[in-house]
Amino acid sequence: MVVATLGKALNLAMRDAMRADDRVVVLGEDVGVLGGVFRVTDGLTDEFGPRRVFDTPLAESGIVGTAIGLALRGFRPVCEIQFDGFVYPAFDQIVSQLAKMRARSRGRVALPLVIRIPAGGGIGAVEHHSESNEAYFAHTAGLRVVSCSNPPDAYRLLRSAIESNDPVVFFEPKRRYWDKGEVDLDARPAALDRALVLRTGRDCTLIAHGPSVKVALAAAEAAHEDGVSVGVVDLRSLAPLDVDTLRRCVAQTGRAVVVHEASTFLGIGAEIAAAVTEGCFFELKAPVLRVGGYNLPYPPAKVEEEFLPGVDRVLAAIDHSINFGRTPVDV
Amino acid sequence: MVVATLGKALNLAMRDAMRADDRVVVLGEDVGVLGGVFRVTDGLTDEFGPRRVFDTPLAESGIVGTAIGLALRGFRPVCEIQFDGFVYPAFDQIVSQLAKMRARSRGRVALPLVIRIPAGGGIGAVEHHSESNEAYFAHTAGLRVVSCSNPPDAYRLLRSAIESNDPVVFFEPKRRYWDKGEVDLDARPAALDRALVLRTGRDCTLIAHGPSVKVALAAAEAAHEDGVSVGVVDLRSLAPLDVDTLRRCVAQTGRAVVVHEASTFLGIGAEIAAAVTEGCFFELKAPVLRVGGYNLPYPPAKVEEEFLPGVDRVLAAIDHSINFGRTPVDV
Amino acid sequence: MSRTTELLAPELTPELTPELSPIRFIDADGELTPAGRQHRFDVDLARDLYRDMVLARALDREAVSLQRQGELGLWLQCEGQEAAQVGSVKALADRDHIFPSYREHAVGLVRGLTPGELLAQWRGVAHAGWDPFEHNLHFYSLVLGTQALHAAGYALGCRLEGSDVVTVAYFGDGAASQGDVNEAFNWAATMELPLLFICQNNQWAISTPTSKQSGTPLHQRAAGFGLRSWWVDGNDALAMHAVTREAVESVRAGQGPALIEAETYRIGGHSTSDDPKRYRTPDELEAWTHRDPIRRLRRVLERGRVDDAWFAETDAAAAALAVRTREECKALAAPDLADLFAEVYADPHPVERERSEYEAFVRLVEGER
Amino acid sequence: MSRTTELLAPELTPELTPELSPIRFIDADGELTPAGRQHRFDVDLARDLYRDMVLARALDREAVSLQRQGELGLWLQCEGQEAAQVGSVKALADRDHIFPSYREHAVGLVRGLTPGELLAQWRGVAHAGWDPFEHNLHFYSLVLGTQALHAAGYALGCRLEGSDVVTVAYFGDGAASQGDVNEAFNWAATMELPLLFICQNNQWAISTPTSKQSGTPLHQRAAGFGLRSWWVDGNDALAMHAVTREAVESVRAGQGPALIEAETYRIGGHSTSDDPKRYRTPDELEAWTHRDPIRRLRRVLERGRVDDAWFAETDAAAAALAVRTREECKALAAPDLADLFAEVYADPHPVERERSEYEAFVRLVEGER
Ligand SMILES: Cc1ncc(C[n+]2csc(CCOP(=O)(O)OP(=O)(O)O)c2C)c(N)n1
Ligand SMILES: Cc1ncc(C[n+]2csc(CCOP(=O)(O)OP(=O)(O)O)c2C)c(N)n1
Ligand SMILES: [Mg+2]
Ligand SMILES: [Mg+2]
Repeated sequence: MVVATLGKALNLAMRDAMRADDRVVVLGEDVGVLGGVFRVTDGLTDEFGPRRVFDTPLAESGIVGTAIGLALRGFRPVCEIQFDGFVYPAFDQIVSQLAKMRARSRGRVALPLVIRIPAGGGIGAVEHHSESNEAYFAHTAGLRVVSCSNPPDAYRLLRSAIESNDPVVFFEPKRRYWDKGEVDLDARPAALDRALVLRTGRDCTLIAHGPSVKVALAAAEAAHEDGVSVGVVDLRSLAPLDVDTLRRCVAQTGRAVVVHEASTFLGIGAEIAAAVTEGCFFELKAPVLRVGGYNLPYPPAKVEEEFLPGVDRVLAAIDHSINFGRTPVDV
Repeated sequence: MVVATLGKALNLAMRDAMRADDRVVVLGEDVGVLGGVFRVTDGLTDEFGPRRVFDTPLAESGIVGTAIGLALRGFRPVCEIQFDGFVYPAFDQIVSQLAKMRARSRGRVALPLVIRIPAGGGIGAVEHHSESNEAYFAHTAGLRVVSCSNPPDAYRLLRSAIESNDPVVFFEPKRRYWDKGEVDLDARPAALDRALVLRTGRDCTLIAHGPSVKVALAAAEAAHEDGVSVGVVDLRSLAPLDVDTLRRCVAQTGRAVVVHEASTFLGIGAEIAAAVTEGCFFELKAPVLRVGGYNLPYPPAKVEEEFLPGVDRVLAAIDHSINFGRTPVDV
Repeated sequence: MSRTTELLAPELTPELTPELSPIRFIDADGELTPAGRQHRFDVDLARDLYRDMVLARALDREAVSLQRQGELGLWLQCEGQEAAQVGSVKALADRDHIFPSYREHAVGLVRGLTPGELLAQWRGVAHAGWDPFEHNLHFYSLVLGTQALHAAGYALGCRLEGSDVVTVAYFGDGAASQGDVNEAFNWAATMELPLLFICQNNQWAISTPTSKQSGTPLHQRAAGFGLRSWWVDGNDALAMHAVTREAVESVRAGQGPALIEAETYRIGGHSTSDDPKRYRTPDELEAWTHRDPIRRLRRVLERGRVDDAWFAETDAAAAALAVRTREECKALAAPDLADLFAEVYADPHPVERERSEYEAFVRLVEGER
Repeated sequence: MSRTTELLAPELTPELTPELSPIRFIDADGELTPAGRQHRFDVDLARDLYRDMVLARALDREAVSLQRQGELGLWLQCEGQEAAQVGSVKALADRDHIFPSYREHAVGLVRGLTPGELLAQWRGVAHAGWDPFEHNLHFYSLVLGTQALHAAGYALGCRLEGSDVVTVAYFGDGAASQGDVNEAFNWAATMELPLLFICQNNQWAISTPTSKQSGTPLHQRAAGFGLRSWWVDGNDALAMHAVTREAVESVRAGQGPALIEAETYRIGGHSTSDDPKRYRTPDELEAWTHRDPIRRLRRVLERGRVDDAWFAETDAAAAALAVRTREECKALAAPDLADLFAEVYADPHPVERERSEYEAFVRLVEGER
């Protein structure tokens, strides 16, 4: 047990994975001496040297494309994409090559490769540094998409992602990097396809991932004080979705609100709403509601707080769900 | 009125748009002398010359990136991406630049640019030539996404897309290129955000786009023969979605099945299911069901017919919807 | 500005190789050039090269007729490029790992692929026909240029291991315009990777001529990136082999990454769906047909007193391969979609549940019939 | 192979400019070099260049302190690169259209941007601070290298129109590794676009030195693509100006696209969030501080008998700009999110309905307070 920030927990996960398996290598822009712009790879060069932790030329397609080649040679590369908004140059390598290689080979070839992406908003950054682009990857068959929300889970999920024989796109909630928590370095690896019920409730179920989990928990607490019992599920895996757990929880409450920072239109909440409704049609007392970023490009930092789903918007949605069909509240 | 194939209708739309506005230029791989691998740009070089219709180096990021520059200079570029599976190298230019430029400029800069993509399967092609990747673009704020299903509509929608001052990703159902129909060259431009009700029904509403519209119509016809009255809506615009029309139709039938070739997980059907359920919660007699490609990378051609949503699978889904909650049919 | 023009003339102008012509050992009439004579002529090697080229052409032509007869969905011919492919691949060590594009059928044949493995994806029964590790030959990459970066990563892996394997990436004149290929050039040069790039410049990217594809010959661009670059007559199997041997061994010796630009020509259409008459002249085709790599090498062999019996035997082997190609093609059966659900992920994944849904649906439909 | 080595030596090896050094007019001590003397020395031009560099530095330093005081979210300093920027932009015609990267504050200042326009996006009140058509200066592009292709397209548009506008793209040594930049090189060379690339090689891409970024100097790579390439001391305003003038006019004259590689240095951190001590030595910083572009040009002016009064006046103007920068910065107010809904699409779009939802929600929350 160590107390660590989420960023440090990820750092420890890479350190321990590299100690456990010398085929694990870390590459990306400025991941070496600098330790990454968020210092998540800090110290890895000192311990493992420049042959296992290296700075690359400034080219994301190159990072993922060469990582695929490294994986074909038997390595287990962990790539860092410096910011969410800079993963798109690698999109072709991710969607056409990384995701499809195993199916293309009819199971002959495995690509154990992790792409770490510091994602989401809330840190007052300039354009392209606050994107929540998980849906693009979750829609892509062949990839696993993971999103961590707290230090102990970040450690376990990244360890599991690196141990997985499938390619994993691993989202890190950059505005939670500095959140502290107790991390159990001996915890057994987390399943990569299981959601976690963080709080049970009777009246409504909040479903969130990554940076929005904290918001959901705060909203549940606030609702509790108003006498409304709200559960919270941390998705952790965005692809595949743990539909069984989601349906089980929603079947109990009859109401669900999905919370994420990405725009709601075709955001992960759309799939959750569709899948949960299919499984809980008769139990639902209101449609699954979605609270997310508005359907705009991410706005300038000074208005991001209004743009991002906050506790008030989540509470309003819970309200809307509970009163659905009665008073016409517009959210 | 002329009788033309869908491919020819698109060709006429570009011809007429270029006649109407000399800022319209066509660029892409092999769009010049060859007329494109599907001959959709056939003859344009003869009429408009190599300065307005030109072959580019083999680089999709280059095609979209330079088209953005052309649009900034006041041109109205129409780019051809040779096949759906080859648009990904341009993804960064499309998502980070094309989609965001107007919002970035707070409305000062318009990018009237069309990206034509021959998409979908069913032609027995090799890998990467049968993708249905509309969801990636539909999830991206700042883009309009259009999908045409028949010759007259193809003509009107492409004319409208070229006339729009917004960037439009225009999907062409490649396996329908050879379908014939009556094309009215004087028809007024189609609205880019309206779905079209092709058939009204009492028992269930089929919602489809592009190549799947024909499948939906055939299924509706077959159901009709079994005494089931099924309506069909052609989405035409995938972003934005014409939610009003969809909700109106589904409110009448109480049942909906969405059909598309893309994998269902986070496919456009997920958003439709979520949005329609939100608007028709009390009218729905069954959850909105989705029939699409399985959640696999597109399979080898010899099994694509099993992979693609066909009439039988749509009929089974209609059945499932009508009997929902009664007999447990598994689809 | 005149006063200063001279002073401020650009350091560098594109004219890097003014009037040079590609390295050539056999001239158009099948005579050895001075360079060819200077280079030890090895008749056994020449025979091997000739034989593999003839076999490759037989397979290629049979595949075309199989496509015409509906046995293949598509075929991309390599006719005319046999010297560029056979000459280069035979100069590599078996352990050298190759990342081809999608037209390297002769490379695959030399590396021991069966006709069935080569045809599978073109028949639509698979996306990739062979095991990439069995022959140190990766699958074809249909998304142009992507394999150049895979090769860079593989080469990096070899270097990290201290292995002496050289990684080889094949690509075309069109693919060279993709960002990925240029990123790979830069990574190779910057990291000094044990990587050899082989570009078959067959003059066309579908209907787009190299004049619309690049501003300079690729070997010049590559040198600018820091790759040692060779320019070779790609229709000359002896020159291709000698230069590739030289290049690959220098890479193995740690002299850094290299590139070979092979000037060749695609005699057929881009694919069986293409009609090259729409964009190129009969004269051009005619001119290149004269430089046919097989005919040129045959002349050399004839002068080298290889007898007719040997040629006859070679043609017989080619005819036999054609027959075998047809048989193996027809034997290629479609997979069962149901099996694919378990082949997308290595670790357990709920998509496998869709398999039972699919199978239930199949039973349902068959039940109705 | 030995017999053949000579024969088969690569046509081209990376050593294109063996021992050349960049074009330089002012040496480290502020003496004019032979080249500098040979080139007509224009004291008025030198004064203008000096003044703009001093103004740019004043704005840059004020922005840093504004960031330290929480008035800006982030700032990317251009200190040390003033000569590369001012020297080049002042050699362009006003109608020449510029696509900058994100550190070209001196370029923006010369093109007439107000401090407020320059600071807006760094304060977080906008993504782009100015109208790109007003000053023929596109916004900053934060996604590295993307602007190189926009510039290629814009240049193509100018050529299609028969306009004599030259398009100029600025980018850094790191961005040069992106596929987009290399694709732009190739498009420019292949289509002979009226396009001038200016790379400020400031030796670092955040913590990554050029040695890990490219295998050869960029001006060599660019020449390989077919761009006429110049290599200049980017801390020498006179040389930057003369070379850029030469290059841009030759492009305008139809001699084809060109590239200038300016050797310079980022004196500050990559950004106000960066700690350069983690990756570079004090000695290196020290050495480059000696080549400070402002000090070097000042020496030349002093020798050119520019009097103290003029320098004092210039410093006063700089101080005034700093004050104005602070004022305009603080006056920059956040937009209303509600207004953004109508600015995403040119044609009517349902997202505008979300505006009312948003406003309803704001009222709801405010109502509760
Ligand atoms: C990224 C990408 N864009 C477009 C295509 C479509 N396409 C297939 S082959 C081809 C031409 C390739 O030319 P070249 O690289 O010279 O190889 P060749 O066919 O001449 O062997 C094109 C444009 C593709 N396969 N991949
Ligand atoms: C596509 C992309 N990848 C990564 C980044 C993150 N990033 C911002 S600046 C920078 C270094 C750029 O170096 P260089 O091009 O030399 O410009 P300089 O900062 O030195 O002016 C990086 C990696 C980015 N902005 N865009
Ligand atoms: Mg070619
Ligand atoms: Mg730099």
